[in-house]
Amino acid sequence: MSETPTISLRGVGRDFHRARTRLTERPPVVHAVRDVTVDIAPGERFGIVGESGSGKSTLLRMICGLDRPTTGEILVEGTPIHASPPRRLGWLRQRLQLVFQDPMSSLDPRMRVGDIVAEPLVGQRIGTPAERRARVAELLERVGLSADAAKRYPHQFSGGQRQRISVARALAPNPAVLVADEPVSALDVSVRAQVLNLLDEVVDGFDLTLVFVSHDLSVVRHVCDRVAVMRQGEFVEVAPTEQLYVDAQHPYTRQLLAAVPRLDAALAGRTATELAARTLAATEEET
Amino acid sequence: MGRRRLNASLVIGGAIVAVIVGLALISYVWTPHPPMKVLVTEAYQTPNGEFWLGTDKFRRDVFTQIVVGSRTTLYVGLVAVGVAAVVGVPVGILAAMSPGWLGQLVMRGNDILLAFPALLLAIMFAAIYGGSTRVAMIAIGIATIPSFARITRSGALQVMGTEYVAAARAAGRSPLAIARRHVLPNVAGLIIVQASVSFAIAILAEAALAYLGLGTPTGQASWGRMLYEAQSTLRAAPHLALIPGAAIALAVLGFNLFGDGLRDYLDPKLEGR
Amino acid sequence: MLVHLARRLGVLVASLAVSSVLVFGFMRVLPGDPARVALGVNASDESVARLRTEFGLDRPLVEQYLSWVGGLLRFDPGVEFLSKAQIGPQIADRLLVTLWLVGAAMVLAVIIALPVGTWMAVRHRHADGVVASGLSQVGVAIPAFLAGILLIAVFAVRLRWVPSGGWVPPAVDPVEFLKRLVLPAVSLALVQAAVLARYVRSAVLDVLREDYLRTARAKGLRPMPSLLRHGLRNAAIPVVTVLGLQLATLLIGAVVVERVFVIPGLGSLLLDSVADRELLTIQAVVMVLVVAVLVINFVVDALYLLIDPRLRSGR
Amino acid sequence: MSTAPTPTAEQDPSAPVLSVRGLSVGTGSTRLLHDVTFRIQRGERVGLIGESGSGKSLTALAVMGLLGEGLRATGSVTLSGHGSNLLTTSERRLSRIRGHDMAMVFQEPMTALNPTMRVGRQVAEAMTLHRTVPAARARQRAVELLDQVGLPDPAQIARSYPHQLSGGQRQRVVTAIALANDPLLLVCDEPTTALDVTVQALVLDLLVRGVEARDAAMLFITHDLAVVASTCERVLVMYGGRIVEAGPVTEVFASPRHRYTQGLLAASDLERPATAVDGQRVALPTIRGSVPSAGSFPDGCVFRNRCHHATDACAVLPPWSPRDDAHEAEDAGYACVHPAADGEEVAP
Amino acid sequence: AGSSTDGGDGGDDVGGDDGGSASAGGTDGSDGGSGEGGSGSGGGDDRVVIGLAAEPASLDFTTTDGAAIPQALLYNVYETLVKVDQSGEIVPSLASDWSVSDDGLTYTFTLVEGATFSNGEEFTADDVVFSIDRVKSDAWTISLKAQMDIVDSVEATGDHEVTVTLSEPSNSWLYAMTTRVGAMFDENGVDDLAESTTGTGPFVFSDWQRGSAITLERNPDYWGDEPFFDEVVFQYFADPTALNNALLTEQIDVIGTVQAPESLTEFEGGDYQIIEGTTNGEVVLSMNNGAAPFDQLPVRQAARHAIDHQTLLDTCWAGRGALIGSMVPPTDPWYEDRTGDYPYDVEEAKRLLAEAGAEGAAVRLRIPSLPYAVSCGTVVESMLEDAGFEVTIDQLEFPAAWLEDVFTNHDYEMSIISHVEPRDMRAVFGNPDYYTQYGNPDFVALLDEADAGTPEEQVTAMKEAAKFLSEDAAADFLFVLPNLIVADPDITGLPENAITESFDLSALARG
Ligand SMILES: Nc1ncnc2c1ncn2[C@@H]1O[C@H](COP(=O)(O)OP(=O)(O)OP(=O)(O)O)[C@@H](O)[C@H]1O
Ligand SMILES: Nc1ncnc2c1ncn2[C@@H]1O[C@H](COP(=O)(O)OP(=O)(O)OP(=O)(O)O)[C@@H](O)[C@H]1O
Ligand SMILES: [Mg+2]
Ligand SMILES: [Mg+2]
Ligand code: NI
Repeated sequence: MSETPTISLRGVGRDFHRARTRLTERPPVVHAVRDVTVDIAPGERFGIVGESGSGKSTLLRMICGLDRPTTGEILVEGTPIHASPPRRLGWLRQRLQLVFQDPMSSLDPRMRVGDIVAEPLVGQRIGTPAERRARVAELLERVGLSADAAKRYPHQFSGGQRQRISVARALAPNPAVLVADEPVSALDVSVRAQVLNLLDEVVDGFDLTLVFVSHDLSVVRHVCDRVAVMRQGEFVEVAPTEQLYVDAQHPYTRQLLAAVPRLDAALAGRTATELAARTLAATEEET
Repeated sequence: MGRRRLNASLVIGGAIVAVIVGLALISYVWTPHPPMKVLVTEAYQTPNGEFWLGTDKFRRDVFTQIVVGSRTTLYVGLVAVGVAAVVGVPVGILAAMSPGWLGQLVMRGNDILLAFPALLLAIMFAAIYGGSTRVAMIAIGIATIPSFARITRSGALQVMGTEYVAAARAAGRSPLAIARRHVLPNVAGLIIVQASVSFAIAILAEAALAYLGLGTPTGQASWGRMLYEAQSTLRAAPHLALIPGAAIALAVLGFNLFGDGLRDYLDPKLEGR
Repeated sequence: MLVHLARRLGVLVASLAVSSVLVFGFMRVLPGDPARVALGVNASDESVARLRTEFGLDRPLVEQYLSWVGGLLRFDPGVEFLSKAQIGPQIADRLLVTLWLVGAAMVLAVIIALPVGTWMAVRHRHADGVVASGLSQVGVAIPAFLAGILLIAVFAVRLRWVPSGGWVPPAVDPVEFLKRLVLPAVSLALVQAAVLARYVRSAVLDVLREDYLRTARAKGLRPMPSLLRHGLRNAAIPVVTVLGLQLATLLIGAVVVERVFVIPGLGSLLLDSVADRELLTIQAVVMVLVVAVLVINFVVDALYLLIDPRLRSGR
Repeated sequence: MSTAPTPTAEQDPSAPVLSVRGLSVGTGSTRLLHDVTFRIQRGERVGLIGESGSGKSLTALAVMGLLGEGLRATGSVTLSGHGSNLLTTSERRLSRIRGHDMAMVFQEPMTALNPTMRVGRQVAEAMTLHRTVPAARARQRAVELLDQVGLPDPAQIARSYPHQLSGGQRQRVVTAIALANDPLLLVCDEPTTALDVTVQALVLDLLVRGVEARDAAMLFITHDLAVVASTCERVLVMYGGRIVEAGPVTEVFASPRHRYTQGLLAASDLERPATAVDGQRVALPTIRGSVPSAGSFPDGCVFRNRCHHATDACAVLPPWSPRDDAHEAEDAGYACVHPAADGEEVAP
Repeated sequence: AGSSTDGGDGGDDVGGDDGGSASAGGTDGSDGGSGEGGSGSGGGDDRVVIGLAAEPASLDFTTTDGAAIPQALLYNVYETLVKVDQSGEIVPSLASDWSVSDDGLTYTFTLVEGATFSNGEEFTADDVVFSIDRVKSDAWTISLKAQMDIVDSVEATGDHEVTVTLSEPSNSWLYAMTTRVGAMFDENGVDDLAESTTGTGPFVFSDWQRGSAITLERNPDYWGDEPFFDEVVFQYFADPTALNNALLTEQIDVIGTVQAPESLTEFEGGDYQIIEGTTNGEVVLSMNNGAAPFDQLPVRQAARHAIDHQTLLDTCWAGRGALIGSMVPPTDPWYEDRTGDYPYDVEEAKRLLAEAGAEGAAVRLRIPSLPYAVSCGTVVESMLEDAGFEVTIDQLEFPAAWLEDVFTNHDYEMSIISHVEPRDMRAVFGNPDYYTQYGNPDFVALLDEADAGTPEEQVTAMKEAAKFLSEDAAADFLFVLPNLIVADPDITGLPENAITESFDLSALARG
């Protein structure tokens, strides 16, 4: 690809220092992310899967400039962001926006929906108040809510609707990149389908680059073109989605795939015991 | 959040607080007798038609004193809580929003201040500036700062951990804007509850100081002072002690109930408790 | 665990140092030259100057501070201006009295508050629980000295069961000691018990909503035993915090009750010293109180470690 | 396995282990469960699925007699061997049954264990309480149990506090507690929702083998259809506080009758290709709207305000229809007036 | 500070904690405590417990101001050559007799024989010389020592005879010898006055529980009449109610000083004896003569007319005490009732104010935090306001804050304080630097005349001076504090009038 990658990670690592637990020992270090290198092309739907604590959220926070890597470089649209102080990242806030996991806690319960959606605009001083109002109304309609939702508070909406509000907020500054951290993990299946459809639609409609994090392999499979499998802070495998699901290279990936209960397989007679046996087998293969 | 139900504590506490505030306000335009005027009639009258709660040794109307004294009570509470909140809340938010040594330092300082209870500070202040209502309430206020700072900090830490704050940062809001738009509104409930409870504590502290002779000086209506003055005639005229005593207890009860009720009202977790 | 304690110990020492500077600095802004107050207004300037020299009040502040702290570390806070009496033994006497009083009150309060608070939590939906809770609110609202005055009026003056006040050291006459301890301890304890019971109630209520209590029930424990076996230790954490705070504030807060019952405690010594401008005594008493509070906080922290295994493995 | 058979637990092998009839649960003002009826046979594993807020946990808690204060249950719950209705049984008797004849595994492994008590004691307590094992041996038996649930170095684990264990390990401990007294009935409320997939696979296996070994009945709650399919033989679909469909897993999931079940299956099917032949992305089928909050479900068919097929007929409570003649109506049936036909696809 | 050298104006002659007067307490006292079990009912006759207000800070009254120490120790532990009896007469004590030369300059004292100090040493003329010289030395630091300045020389003219020569005639010197400056010490007994005592009195110091009680024991070798009680305990109560309760619950036998007269109702009805005597404590509504508005005579006169003294006394001190009208208590030989000088007349007060152009004059009534001042302050404020003053009450902590602001810095317009020093007309008003800022030369001349004259001349001149003071409205004289004692009915010999610094135990008995 000759194009500049939208996001480019070069040997990115992030360490956390835990509190000292023994007087005599040095405080333990957690390598939440280590040596992650990847390029994400414009328009790509890039997925990251991994189990709890594998460092997915930490990586995302660094990509969004909410945290700084201990080592390595992060470039967004060719511009390094890993060393910039927050106040110099205004442009990034406009180019890149976030959708979070928890539809309860990602919206300030004490703000009106209109103000929530307008927040990125206010934060970056985009438009006049009237223009912002118009944009908010437009966005709300776009994500399938009525414009008068702007006057209400988040608790007056259901989980799925709240996730729509989150998406509307993310779209407000007209970003090029949408970063989603487990956006459907907390939702019921019926609503999950609605939100996944919406994401699909806006990524297409707005020509976005999508970085999508989940621990659910089937969701990632449904959404993404390319997937990175993360374990203990590392990318163990990066591959186009279908290839990964059909022909996983890394044993850990195979282990993950083996462990996912699948409806069709279950109906075909695969019991929990078999599922466990396959998982164990994949684990043993790895070690 | 769901629907919120008024609870008994809130209603009863609110009613008591409203009555006290009402009395204080009315006392500015009307009192049954001239406020604090001595020698209006005979001393030590028991409650009667003209002097609803009797008279004291200075031949003052007790009811008038109670009414006017409610101002002192509210005044003490307001200033003490005001001082505590104005300092404690920003300190708490600052401590929560600065993760490094600054936050630690602020909280350690706070802990040290915690080692000076209200009464100790008040005695120390009274030693310097003499006993007066103002000194008492400022001392109480300063001693209350740590509890505000702590509660604000713990609330703010929770808010800072939420995804909407991360979203606001990703949206490019400055720390100040985040503190104002997100943190403060979301810890306001906690602070109001704390204020109500601190109010009650301030009233008690003022009464204790008045009892020690370090509180409100003579010539100003104050329940604590009335109680202090009534002591020497406890057996001859017990109502003179019981009435302000009951007023103090009622006010404290009111603010405590109000704070408790408010906490339940604002906390969805406690729904239906 | 050791790390935690070591860190807390460090904080304690630093806090003590800072507080000592605060207390020292604070006392230097007291109006009224202590030497002149001690000698009377019309004392000659020379004799005032002599006393100032004697007590080192004319030396640089830093030097005064250092010698003061040095004295404190040797448990020798100096002598009084007026009487030239040693301050240390006086404080020790008074502190002992206050400790007896506060200790008895706290023990009484805990004995009352634990069962009552638990009861209020368990029965919080029933009439008796609500009534008890309401009563505890009223208890919280009654100033301790008012309780004391009323108790004296009834039990000392009317019924003549116990003396109205005063203090007899336990070593001198244990019976008289107890007789004189009862009323003040009760009047402090009632209010503290009410406060504590409310915290116990809310801590137990919190615990009652915990999943592990449901697990315990699912194992076949009945509600009360499950609460006792699994709940109380967990509820103890917030309760211990409050106990520590109560103890800390009571050391000085007891002064009101000391006044009502004519008990020569630490708070009374502070009030007297303030009136007499006994600078060194004030400083020493305040410092003792502050040290007590800081040490109590430290002990409370150490208790957390005992109670909550999660804290033992670092944070 | 030291089974201590309670004399009352002698039973007719054909009688269901658990039988729930007309169970309703409500607060003072709102009804949260309506007329829930189902039964579980010995050795049978039954799944209970439904979206959040449909009443799954309430059902489980009502069965266990652990409903929170302020909730009242009516109807009847009987456990084989304990003739009387558990809903009216005294707390004292109930507590002897709980943990002994029926046990429960909860969802949150993080909070389900007492943080201030060593794990071994918590396991041992389950046995000493019911005196199924002498107190002296309980500790050793606890270690054995921890070994059985596949924990490495069980003696070491027994000495740990919960916070020193990972989520999966804790869930195993909770399972060990539940299985300690070889219960007749194991109720699992989303036991693996909080776990990673690999751990989930192992814990599911553990549970299934645990109940199989004891020939116990299991009520398994989840909202993950694939998990039900892997662990259970029969499934109950719940929505709005009612059981809307029941039947063998293979049949219900292959050809759901109730429109809700159908929608659920379709919406969760992420395996279907995301892109159509022309490269256009294909939208997932969805159920419109979202689950109403308790008390705001419509009268009649609870699903009718989200159902594409709803008609006026749905305003009346649909009767329970048997699925086919192969099963008893109670074990396989549905409550819908316009059921889906075999193999019918949902329109997106 | 405005220190002066003429006799008797110490910081201690104002204020509350005078022995025997009912003025102490409030915030300045220490907490009391009952050191030992009560003696009232079953304790036997050998012990009496007396409840008092202010606890001494030390046992050394030569360096420590305040009345609490002499209250307990003077006449009881330390004796003087002459003392004042209950009627105000100077009577023999350690001096069995004395004579004054015609020029009034030489006093010759004949000492009693057989008196010994508690350390066993005999009391001789050398001890008198030592004691008087010591007052004049640096060993004494309190300001009262200035009363001894007038002594030119003191000589032992025999084992039991002492001759004192004054530099000028003074009637007040002999009187001063009845106070603490006349206390007799032993040369070997002054090393640790703060903690121990060596006196010749009927009692010896036995024990001091700080914060609580001082115990005196009978002196077995006392030279005079043996006291009735083996042991006397002074118990200290900062809180007046606690003091009352202690008597009601039989923990003490005597309330030596009733702090709140309105509480006397509790003891009425025959179960207790209530003794109302008098004191030297003139409660003075002092005005700052050196600053506006009270530097103008009409304004001062207006203030005097504005006060309804009887109502005031009834309201704030339960009607106990006596109205005086000038700076002389009824027990002084030159007492005259001057209450008629400025009768209560609000209209006249208003007229006078208007005359001075001072209507609505702003007055800060800066009172010390002492019971009588706080109590009267409220009423005075109200009465002055009725007459057209603009009064703000300002309560100052006593002693420190009040001494600093009012007494030392003269930063006040009005105050209320009881001057408890005996014969203190000169002390309070004879010095323009004193806080009253008065010191009118004509008035001082009258005092000088009195001091130097014969006793008869003294009485006449003092009456003149009191009249002058009253008419010039140097201050308003509210009332003289009563000495209120409540005791078990069988206690006799209580010192009815508190006109000395001592709570004299010599006649105390149970009968
Ligand atoms: N602020 C922090 N301080 C210390 N450790 C941290 C911090 N944030 C994350 N970690 C650690 O870094 C590791 C990765 O955490 P991260 O939240 O990125 O995982 P994740 O993959 O997002 O997990 P999940 O699926 O549970 O959200 C974890 O071990 C976590 O404990
Ligand atoms: N104590 C209670 N008081 C009032 N309503 C309650 C109570 N407990 C549960 N509910 C309501 O009952 C309904 C069913 O709750 P339940 O917990 O059984 O749902 P669930 O199917 O287990 O959902 P989830 O998948 O989220 O666990 C919910 O709407 C819930 O709000
Ligand atoms: Mg994450
Ligand atoms: Mg549930
Ligand atoms: Ni339908």
